[in-house]
Amino acid sequence: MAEAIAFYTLAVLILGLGVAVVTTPKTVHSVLFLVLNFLCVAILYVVLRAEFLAVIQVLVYAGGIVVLYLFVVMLVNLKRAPEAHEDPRRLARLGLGLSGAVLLELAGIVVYSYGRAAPSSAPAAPVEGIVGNTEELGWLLYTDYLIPFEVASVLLLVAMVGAIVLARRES
Amino acid sequence: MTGQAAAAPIFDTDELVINMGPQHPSTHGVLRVVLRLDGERVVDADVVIGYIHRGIEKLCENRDWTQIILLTDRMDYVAAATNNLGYCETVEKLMEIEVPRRARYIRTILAELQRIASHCLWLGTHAMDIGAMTVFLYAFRERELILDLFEEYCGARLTYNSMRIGGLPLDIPTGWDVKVREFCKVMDEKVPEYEELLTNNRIWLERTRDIGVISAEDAIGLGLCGPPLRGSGVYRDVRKDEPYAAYDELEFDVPLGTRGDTYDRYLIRLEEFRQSIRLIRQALDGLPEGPVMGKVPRLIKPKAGETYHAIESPKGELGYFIVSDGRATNPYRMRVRPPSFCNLQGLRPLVVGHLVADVVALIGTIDIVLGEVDR
Amino acid sequence: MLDTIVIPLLKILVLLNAVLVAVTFMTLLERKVIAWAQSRLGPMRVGPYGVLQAIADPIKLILKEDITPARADRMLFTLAPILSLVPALVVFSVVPFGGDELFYVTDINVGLLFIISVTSIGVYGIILAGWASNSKYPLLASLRASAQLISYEIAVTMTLVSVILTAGTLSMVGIVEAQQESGLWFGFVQPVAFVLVLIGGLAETNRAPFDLPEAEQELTGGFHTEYSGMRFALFFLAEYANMIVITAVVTILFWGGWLRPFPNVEALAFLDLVPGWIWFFGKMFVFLYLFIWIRATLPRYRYDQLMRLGWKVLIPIAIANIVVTGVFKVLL
Amino acid sequence: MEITSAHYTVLSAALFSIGVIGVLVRRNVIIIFMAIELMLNAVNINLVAHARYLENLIGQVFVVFVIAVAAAEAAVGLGILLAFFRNKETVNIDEMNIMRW
Repeated sequence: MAEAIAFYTLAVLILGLGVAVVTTPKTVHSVLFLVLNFLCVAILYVVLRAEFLAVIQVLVYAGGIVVLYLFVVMLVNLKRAPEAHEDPRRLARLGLGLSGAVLLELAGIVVYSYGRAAPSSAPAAPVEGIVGNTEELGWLLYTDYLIPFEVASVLLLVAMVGAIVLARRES
Repeated sequence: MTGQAAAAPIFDTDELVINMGPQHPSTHGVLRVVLRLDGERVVDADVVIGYIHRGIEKLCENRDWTQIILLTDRMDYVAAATNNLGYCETVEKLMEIEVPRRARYIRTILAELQRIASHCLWLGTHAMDIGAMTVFLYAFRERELILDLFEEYCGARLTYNSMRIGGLPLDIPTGWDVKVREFCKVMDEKVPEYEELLTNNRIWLERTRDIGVISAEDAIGLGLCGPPLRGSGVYRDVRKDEPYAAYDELEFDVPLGTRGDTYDRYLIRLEEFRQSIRLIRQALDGLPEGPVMGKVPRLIKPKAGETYHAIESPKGELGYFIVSDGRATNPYRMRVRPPSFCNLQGLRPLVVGHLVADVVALIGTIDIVLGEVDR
Repeated sequence: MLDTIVIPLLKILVLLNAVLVAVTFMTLLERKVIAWAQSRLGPMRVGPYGVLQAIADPIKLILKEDITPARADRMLFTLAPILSLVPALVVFSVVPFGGDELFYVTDINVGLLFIISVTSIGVYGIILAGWASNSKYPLLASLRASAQLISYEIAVTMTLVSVILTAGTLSMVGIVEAQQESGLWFGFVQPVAFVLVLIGGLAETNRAPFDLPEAEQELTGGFHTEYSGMRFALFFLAEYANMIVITAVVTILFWGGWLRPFPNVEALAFLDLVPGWIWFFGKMFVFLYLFIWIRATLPRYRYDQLMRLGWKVLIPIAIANIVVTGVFKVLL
Repeated sequence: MEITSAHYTVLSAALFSIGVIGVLVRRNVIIIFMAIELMLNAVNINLVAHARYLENLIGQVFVVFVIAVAAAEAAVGLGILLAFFRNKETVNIDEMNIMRW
């Protein structure tokens, strides 16, 4: 029961804020809604017993990535919003149609799979002596998924260097 | 001068025009600086003055020679005594009045006390601009002692009207010299206290070292005077070059800077504290007996002519140019060469290429008083 | 029902009020300590020795007119102070003020990470305040704030990793218990980390000498230039609440929380007569005093120097500290 | 009333569609980036939900990777955006056609 209340409240909030993100005319407001959306998603993770991910979600997404967005919004001080001037090549209706198609497709999959037994996957054997979500996750990351983990770190390094190179002005 | 303007910004965004002042906590009055910023870096600065122009020079043309002393109080209002001194000496020069030796000694003591008071105010506000707020209150604590001394001497704490053409209105009160000596002793202890808080402070060093560097040639070219000029290593002090009052009979050193940055100017003013104390002590030791007022005609009415006379005010060379037509009991024309105004010329070349935070430090380091800039 | 809803709610109520009262008296403490450092008396008029000043100030702020600039973004302008205060209050839910369950609202197994991540949200209040004011000084301040908070958050988080390595847990209660087991406060085991967290904490709470986002002398008050009345007060509540959080975290991580000095030395057992929460608040008070003392003493850093200190000094030292800690952890 | 993994899947799908709408309809690049973040989050919700219902932590491991990739994407994307804005003073996606032949 408690989970149902939590789920429906959060679902409404997440979807509502998501709609607000893509419809608000002011970019700064969009960013703000995005933060709130991410916070709600983080709470949803807590409901799903993924506390570590919830915290990471807040720390990395809300505390880091979105601040970056806000920073850029402030630097890119627009005199005219892109939506304000009509572009002849603008295909908003086609875009809406395509989005609707995606939604329909996803809905179809959900309806189709509803009620069917989930493919039985072997639950990961709990490692002896390790308790708590965080430690298990860390254990997995540093054993079975060590190489992807390292690749991800290299990716981040590349991204960092790339961002600096891109943003710097050649003098 | 604007060679530093091409400092490369990181992001290419619109230049931001910021209006610093006339209401701003650290423009020391009503100075207005219009800054063009690239990020936080100053690309260009426009210094706008005139917000407390009261027309003192014009007013002087309609006042008695003696009444003008009151007006000079209101130019550099944190150093009224040196303003009085410069004006009185100029008129004395114009009228060829001999000032008694005792009066000259007391004038020197007053001028040096005033220099300490003015530097206290400078040190406090300069440190405050850079964020060290305790120094502000420490420096004002000592300035208060000087104001008390002045109050005892002439009854006023800010606008002293403490000198007269031909000498002084009053001899020093009984026991005043002892109190001045006591103050010197206090100051001996307090200057190291300021130094302890700032001189070797890493943050202070980083905020002032190599900030607002100005070469000796540029400093002369801009017409800077006083500590900003000496900070660039130029030996120029009116007290030494063209001695007035009792300075030719007293010993003191003129501190010089080497790099011409904000830190050097800070060190110079701190050294001037010590030199001023030294001067006051010597003057008190050698204080001669005698009258404090020379032979001055009842009606002060200089014969036709003009003269220029300069003194070293706490902020630099304070000069008075006075024209008398010999007929009226007021000057025909009076013009002041205010050190703050001339030093303010240096602000634009100093700030270009620096960050916003440095702008307030640089306004502080040239030590301006807007009452004197605008007059 | 009682255990899951009523008692936690009561705890939250008590905690919130305690924090807010503590914050108002923090302002008084700060004014008094700085005044003494500057050979002044500080507030003396309201109540004996001015102690009621802490109550007079909020009353004044509530009664003041609440101005919204005509061209401000109304929604964000109102939201910004709230966004900066709420995270500062939320983190208190995982701060244990004592070992007994009575002294904390909850002890989650990612407590430390929770504190780091929630405090990182507080930056939105400052950024949005600067943006919503639609004024240049606040905008500059909020750009400064966002850059500063992100940089120092990285340094602090990296430093905390070495503490987590030493303690072997992320739970705040667990970290103190680990110190009890080892018999040594982590301040002695991780002195470098302690200094880094202290510096980073100063920077993250916008305290002098890192108070650039509100630098009064440069940016005329920074992000809260356009604020007045209670909204202005909310920013200050947030700042002081953050200060208390940082001191509490430092106390827990490095100075044994509610433990007495040398918790395993039997000869000092008489110190246990002093309750744990007194130890805790005593230690916190020392650090709060330190924060105020630093503010009274040091000049302010410049923006670029601040960034250089964060990226080129603190972060490398933090990484080196992790490596050294890791090596020791493996060897011992 | 029990919440099943299907509930989470529906939520995820809806959020994903909102993201798709944002990308396809809006012309402001910053908003498009944000819509992409929404889509990534929709995927994350799905992964975490199924990790829970299948009692398998691998889903959560993937979320960590998705977040890492999102961070990298945001950094590079916003870097490109700044570089572009510097040259053309616009964030309109329709005007970003200099790579088109």
